[in-house]
Amino acid sequence: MRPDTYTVLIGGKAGEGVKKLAQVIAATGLQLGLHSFQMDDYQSLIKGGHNYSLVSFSPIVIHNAYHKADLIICLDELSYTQHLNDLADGGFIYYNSSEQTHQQGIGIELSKLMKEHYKNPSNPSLGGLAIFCAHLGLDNELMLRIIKISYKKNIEENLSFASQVYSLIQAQSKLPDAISQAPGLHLFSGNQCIGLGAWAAGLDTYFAYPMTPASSLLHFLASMSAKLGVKAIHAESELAAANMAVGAVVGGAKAAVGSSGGGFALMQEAFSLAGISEAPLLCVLSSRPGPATGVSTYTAQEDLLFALNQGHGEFSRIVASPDTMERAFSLATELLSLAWEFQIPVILLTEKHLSESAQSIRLPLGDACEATGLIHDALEPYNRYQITDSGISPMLFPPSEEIIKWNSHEHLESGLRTDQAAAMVAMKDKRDRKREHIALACARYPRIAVYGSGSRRIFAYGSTALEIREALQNLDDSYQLIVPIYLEPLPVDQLLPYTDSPALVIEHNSQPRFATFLKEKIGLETRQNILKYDGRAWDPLVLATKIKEAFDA
Amino acid sequence: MRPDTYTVLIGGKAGEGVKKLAQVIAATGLQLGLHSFQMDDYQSLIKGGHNYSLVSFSPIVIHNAYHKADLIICLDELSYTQHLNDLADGGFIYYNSSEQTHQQGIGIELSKLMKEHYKNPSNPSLGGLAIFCAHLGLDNELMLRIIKISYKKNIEENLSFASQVYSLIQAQSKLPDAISQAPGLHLFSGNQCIGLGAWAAGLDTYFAYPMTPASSLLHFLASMSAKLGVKAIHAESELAAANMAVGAVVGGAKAAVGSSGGGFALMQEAFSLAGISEAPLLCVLSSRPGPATGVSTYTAQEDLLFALNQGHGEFSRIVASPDTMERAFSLATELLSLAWEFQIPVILLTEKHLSESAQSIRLPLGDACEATGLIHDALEPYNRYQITDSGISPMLFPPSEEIIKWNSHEHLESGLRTDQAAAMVAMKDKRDRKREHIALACARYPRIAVYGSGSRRIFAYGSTALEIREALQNLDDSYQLIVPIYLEPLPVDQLLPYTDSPALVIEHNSQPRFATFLKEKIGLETRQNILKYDGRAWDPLVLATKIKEAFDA
Amino acid sequence: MRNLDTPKANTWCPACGNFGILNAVKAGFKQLFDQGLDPAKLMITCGIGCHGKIFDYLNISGIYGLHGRAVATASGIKLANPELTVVSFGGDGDSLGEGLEHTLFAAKRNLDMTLILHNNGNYGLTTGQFSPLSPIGFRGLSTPQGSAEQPFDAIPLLLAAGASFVARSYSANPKHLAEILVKAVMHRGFSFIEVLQPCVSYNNTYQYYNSRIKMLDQIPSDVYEAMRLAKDKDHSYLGIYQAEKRDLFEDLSSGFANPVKESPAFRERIETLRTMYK
Amino acid sequence: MRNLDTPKANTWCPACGNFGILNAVKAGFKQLFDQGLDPAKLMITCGIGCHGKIFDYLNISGIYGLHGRAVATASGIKLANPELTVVSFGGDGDSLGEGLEHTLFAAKRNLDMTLILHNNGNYGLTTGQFSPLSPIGFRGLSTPQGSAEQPFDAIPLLLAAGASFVARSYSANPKHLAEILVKAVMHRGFSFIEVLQPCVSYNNTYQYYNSRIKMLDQIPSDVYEAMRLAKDKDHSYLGIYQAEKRDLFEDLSSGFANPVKESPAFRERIETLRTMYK
Ligand SMILES: Cc1ncc(C[n+]2csc(CCOP(=O)(O)OP(=O)(O)O)c2C)c(N)n1
Ligand SMILES: Cc1ncc(C[n+]2csc(CCOP(=O)(O)OP(=O)(O)O)c2C)c(N)n1
Ligand code: SF4
Ligand code: SF4
Ligand SMILES: [Mg+2]
Ligand SMILES: [Mg+2]
Repeated sequence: MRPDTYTVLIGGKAGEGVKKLAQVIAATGLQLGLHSFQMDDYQSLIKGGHNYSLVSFSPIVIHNAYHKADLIICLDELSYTQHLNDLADGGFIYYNSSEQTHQQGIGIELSKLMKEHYKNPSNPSLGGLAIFCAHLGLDNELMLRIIKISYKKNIEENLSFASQVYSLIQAQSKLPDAISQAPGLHLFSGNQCIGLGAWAAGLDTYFAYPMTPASSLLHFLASMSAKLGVKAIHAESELAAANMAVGAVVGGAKAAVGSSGGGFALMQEAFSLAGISEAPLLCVLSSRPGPATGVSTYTAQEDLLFALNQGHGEFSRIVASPDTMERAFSLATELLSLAWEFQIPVILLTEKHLSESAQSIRLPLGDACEATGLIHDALEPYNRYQITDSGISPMLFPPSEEIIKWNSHEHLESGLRTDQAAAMVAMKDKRDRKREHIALACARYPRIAVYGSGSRRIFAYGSTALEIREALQNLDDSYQLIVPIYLEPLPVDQLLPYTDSPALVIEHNSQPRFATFLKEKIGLETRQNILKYDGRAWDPLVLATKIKEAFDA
Repeated sequence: MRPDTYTVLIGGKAGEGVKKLAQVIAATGLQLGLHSFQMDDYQSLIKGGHNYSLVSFSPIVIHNAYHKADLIICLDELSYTQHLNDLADGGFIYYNSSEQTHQQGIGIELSKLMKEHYKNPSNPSLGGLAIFCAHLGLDNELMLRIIKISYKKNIEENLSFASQVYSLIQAQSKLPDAISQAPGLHLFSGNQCIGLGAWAAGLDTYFAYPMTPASSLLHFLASMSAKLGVKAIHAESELAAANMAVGAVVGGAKAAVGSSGGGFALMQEAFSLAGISEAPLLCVLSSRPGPATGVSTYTAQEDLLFALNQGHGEFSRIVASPDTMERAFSLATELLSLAWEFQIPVILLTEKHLSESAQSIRLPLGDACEATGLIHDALEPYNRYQITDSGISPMLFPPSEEIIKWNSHEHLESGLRTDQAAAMVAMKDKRDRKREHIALACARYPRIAVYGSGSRRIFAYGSTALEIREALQNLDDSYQLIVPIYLEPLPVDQLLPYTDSPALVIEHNSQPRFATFLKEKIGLETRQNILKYDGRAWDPLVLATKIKEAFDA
Repeated sequence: MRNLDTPKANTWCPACGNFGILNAVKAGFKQLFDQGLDPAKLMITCGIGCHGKIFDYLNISGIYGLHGRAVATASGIKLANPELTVVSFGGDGDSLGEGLEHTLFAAKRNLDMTLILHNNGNYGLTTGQFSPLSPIGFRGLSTPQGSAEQPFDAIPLLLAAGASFVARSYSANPKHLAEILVKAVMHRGFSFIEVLQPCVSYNNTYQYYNSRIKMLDQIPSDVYEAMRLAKDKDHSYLGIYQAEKRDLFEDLSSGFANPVKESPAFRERIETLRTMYK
Repeated sequence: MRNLDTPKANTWCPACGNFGILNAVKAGFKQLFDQGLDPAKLMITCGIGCHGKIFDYLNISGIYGLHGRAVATASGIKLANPELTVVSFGGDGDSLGEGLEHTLFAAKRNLDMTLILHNNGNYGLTTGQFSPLSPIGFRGLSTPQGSAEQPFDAIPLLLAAGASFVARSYSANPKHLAEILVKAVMHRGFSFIEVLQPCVSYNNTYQYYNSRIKMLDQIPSDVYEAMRLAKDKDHSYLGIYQAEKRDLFEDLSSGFANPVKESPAFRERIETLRTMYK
């Protein structure tokens, strides 16, 4: 069974810095040698409303935040009423007593104090940080150092405000003891892992139009453009982004696009263009509840079949979904690399829960692979779509004396357009010949992940694996989680050994879409489905109970 | 075995009126009491190049044109060289001896004569018509009448040119004798059937952006707008068309959109909008070879899985594909009607081969059903998304004193937006509850078609059924063709009885996509696949041989 | 008189310019109701963004559509039933970025409807990225080093596309905006109102506009003068830039004038077909 | 000198204006080669339509992209490697209908590339439907009773969007077009050339243009004068309407100036990350 965890919940209005505070708190735990997982629940609004973040700490690796908190810090009244029930046994709740009076918990006059310390009172979350540090008996000096590093504006005011709040509070709890100093652990969001992975593999250009929960990938790469050189272009629409990306490939750049379902829907024609023109393209699809605009800031897995069947016409693609933050990094490198090896579009399918949550990990730099394509060597005259046994035609990029013609129509080897029957068949056959090679190449990488060795079998994919793995840390070892990472081509052979008994299938859908997919593709019988489709991630403890019940029943 | 057929092939340059001539010839057969099937092979160009059309006649119903012709009429030299091999045993070929000299066949100086009869020589196809009439011994008067009805411009010149050509030719063949006068037979293209079906069911507005092979549906409805009142709007893009269509529904109109794969890809976000906002919408997807621009003027079935998995997020849809021209009509009425009954988007999936080929049929007006939706009656206050047992919420259209709010976000019963967990679940559940009712409702209509009662079983869908049925008219009765018409929801129960032996699956794809679909959904074992993916329809005789071989092997 | 409020809690940032727009729109609609507009015939559409939330705050029928597609959905409503009055709310990202084509085609077509552009110079709802109307150098999360492209000018662009009614107003002057809205809705043809809308969170332009705002004396003499005034370096002129009579698309296009009201009954349709294809 | 012909059989209608464009473009490129443009660095893109077939008839590298997206693909090429010269061919349906947003954003951005608009006033390839530039009343298969919408004016629209180089030429005057093309390509920034292109099959405007064509004496004094001249009722003025110096998007946007040429090696990337996240 897992050692103790410690969970902090911070609630407040949008604009009060809740998310940022959660990051700072998570980073603080990291400094103390603890593993941490942070997730944010926020609404589609800019100021007001109610946001909250959860940060869970543990001496060992932690895959998901818990929902019952040992420490709740409420920056406003709504947070108190919303989260009183989320207090773990023996937990503490702090509230903003300038806004409310209550029996339970500890009141701090955050708003009043803020007015005393700031010219333009604006950052209640510094009070939250002080509560966290003081309540857990962290050193005042440590707190001041953290503030200086993390908050670049209003430094003096921040320091005095936080110090005063700190002085009002008594240490009453402590964080779990660290096992080691956990060197090399850094806090990464899933989107950061994807961005860094793609960049590591060779990404030169990223094209997108903002859409939650993919926007932060655009923001991250844009913020890194000065440092890493990568060009992050916010285009006029998703159609523009995707067609620009294909253009960038023609120009010789490694390119990626990203969006959520709605924006991805608008990229389908260009996705198909990448298919016929054989333009290597990495597409990141981060799902939120749909259909259409749906629910912008929550999580879901509704886009599985949509992703698998993107784009009109027949062409090969790879679809894979990371089950861990580390995998988000390594998979992004694999996928960009496979895209270039086979000159095909690939989809990295993920969800808000992975994209926007953050975990303390080591970037698996050793797993990174390079994206390189077969390049024409200049002896014979060049044909962009040379018919080959492997189906792979050498690429060539400008500047070149050779003529390089890419085409959205069916075409001859030269890239000139054709509508002749025999030529159509020849070119389709050429592209189809890649299929078996793709399947073989994917086998170079972990295509499924198996966690545990118990007989009670669970199937899931994507970030649902994070929730389940943390749930399983709270159960005995009679469980086994099977996670297909590559969904197309699906590693049927690798999965078949796990289909000898009916399994529990867990997914974030209202209908058992993933379960049906598994049934159709590998014949898996479902023992029971656990479906969640309210946009929220599971609390690992609640999920653990559900899992146990599913098998005990 | 089928009685005699008679096939005419007309070849010429684009702009020479080949397609029109084929229509006129097919209509002439109709007048003589013959059944006919016409199909056009043309390229994506406006003048020049090479187009040809096939018209096959038969005393009994004919499901597809034959490729070996009893009479070949070449308006230009290229037609001669391209089609000499298409001459059936005992057939005749006429060529334009102003353009070429040859041993075989009968030369007529079409170009020269044309110059003599026209001020601006422009319509060689009138010469073709004269050849057809004279060669088959049709009455001169009949020919002149046909010309007057069919060609509204240059009537005098047309008459004198055709008469002279007619006078140069001796009757050498005859058409098969008609069995009856086939009253009520009219020549309809698939797109015309779809358009008329949708209109019969209640279509008020059609929104599209031209894309072959769906364009002719826009053209047909636009041409009928004066007569039928239907508004056919050529919008600025497919995105505009699809969003306008949803708007039209909100405004109270029955609406449809249509495109081929590329344009459909651009409609996916709006398709998903129709899903969440519960806007009844008929979408016509007419496929051509892909991916991307692909091959614009040919046929394919590559979009099956794309169609089935359109749009991001989870929502119910119906996808069905007509196997006959008559079905194109009745299915369009069914689908518009189901769309309105369940307030969902529906897809009528078809191919160039059905959309643009024409057959002599009786419109099955008796099978038409009306599109009507559940309408709010004005006693209680209105909620667009009222939670009901059936999942169906009454609709209401302006003008109304009630507030009617449609929404692309997840929403409350009132149509106001929500991101609350419980409300999300409630609304998803409401929509999901429609599923079983949809399946039941579809059962009101023929969901599969079974042709023949032999033990040699063949599966196909869409226009491939036309090709196969005509092929089977040339084989003995040991075959049986099973055609799923409704593909989503798939009538599994109805299909299962036909899965007891491995079947031959025939489709226009380079990979056995439909076969895989059947395997996954109904466990059908494939005995062999017949795949054709060069954009061309089968010649029924060639296909008949292939089918026989597949079973004899 | 219809109460235009809804139970939905307002989630705009305190002091956001959208409040001014909401108030002005309510006032404008009330004036229109007074002048005989039937509330039962009023329909609204909007895109996705902070601006779009106005849909939830107005007790009026319509559709909360897709990002960028407000004008396309509005066009569909109008075409289906031209007796309806259709007003569309768009963001600058929405109507001049993602949905630029629909905005310009609506102007070209001259369907009788109104578009209110909430010009806050950024993508508010998605956390302040630059928009098609943000100044060059605008720093947002997607352009941390400053945007590299010059902005569109909404009014000249709409005029060039052929909009028959073009005006500008300011969210901090709801009285003016209400007046303009009334005129825009009364105008027969496509009406476009650019509303200058400060975004306190990402692009607080209150001071900037307060010091620049001036009123147009009259409708500019021609479209070029209108463009010149719209782009004036020193002043943001409010008022009507263009108000031209032009044929309506719905009057010129073929088919039924009102597809919904003239829609033939099922039996009639079948009879028509039976007669046509005897 | 590079031979610009390809083995592809030409399938334009005899006497189509596109032949004039093809000849002019070949002549223009040859002049540019003479002036030092490296053919190895020239890339073309096009949309789908009769115009797009020029891709098959020019022995130049590039991509035959999607309908409406020629400018977006071109932008991607240029952003990837700004040392390339990128010329894009668009139809009026393509660049001002389906792909309107990309055309106007390219103008706004001022990426250094050239768009040649084959303005034949209809959708040629899909059999003559009305286009965004067809006159009101145009009869095509989708508007058998005549189109119900007024056309865009390409040049005023592009000027309003901020295009830094704007010109008009005529396919029947390939010498003029070649000259304009040379200037457009030499211009640093987004260049737009509207080519009046008769379509003999669906919109034969030879006579119409022949009787209207005049040359601009000089670049108009300002953008409004330019718009006025572009919309002149009696004459179709050929020549340069605008040629303005403006910062280039590729120079202002952050990240590598040339992503392709500066792309770090794999090892370097891994090392960078190792250092950053020790
Ligand atoms: C297809 C699609 N792409 C992206 C988004 C995400 N998105 C929602 S609102 C918005 C921008 C809003 O900017 P604007 O239209 O100016 O509205 P504002 O919030 O500023 O009022 C974006 C990009 C979306 N909902 N749909
Ligand atoms: C997404 C998509 N929609 C529609 C089409 C069909 N299509 C091909 S070309 C064309 C219009 C061509 O008009 P224009 O751009 O003016 O070119 P032209 O043929 O006149 O040169 C259309 C609608 C397509 N290929 N892709
Ligand atoms: S982000 Fe800006 S536009 Fe959006 S609500 Fe806040 S102030 Fe208003
Ligand atoms: S249709 Fe018109 S534009 Fe196309 S090739 Fe023929 S003449 Fe030229
Ligand atoms: Mg905005
Ligand atoms: Mg054109």
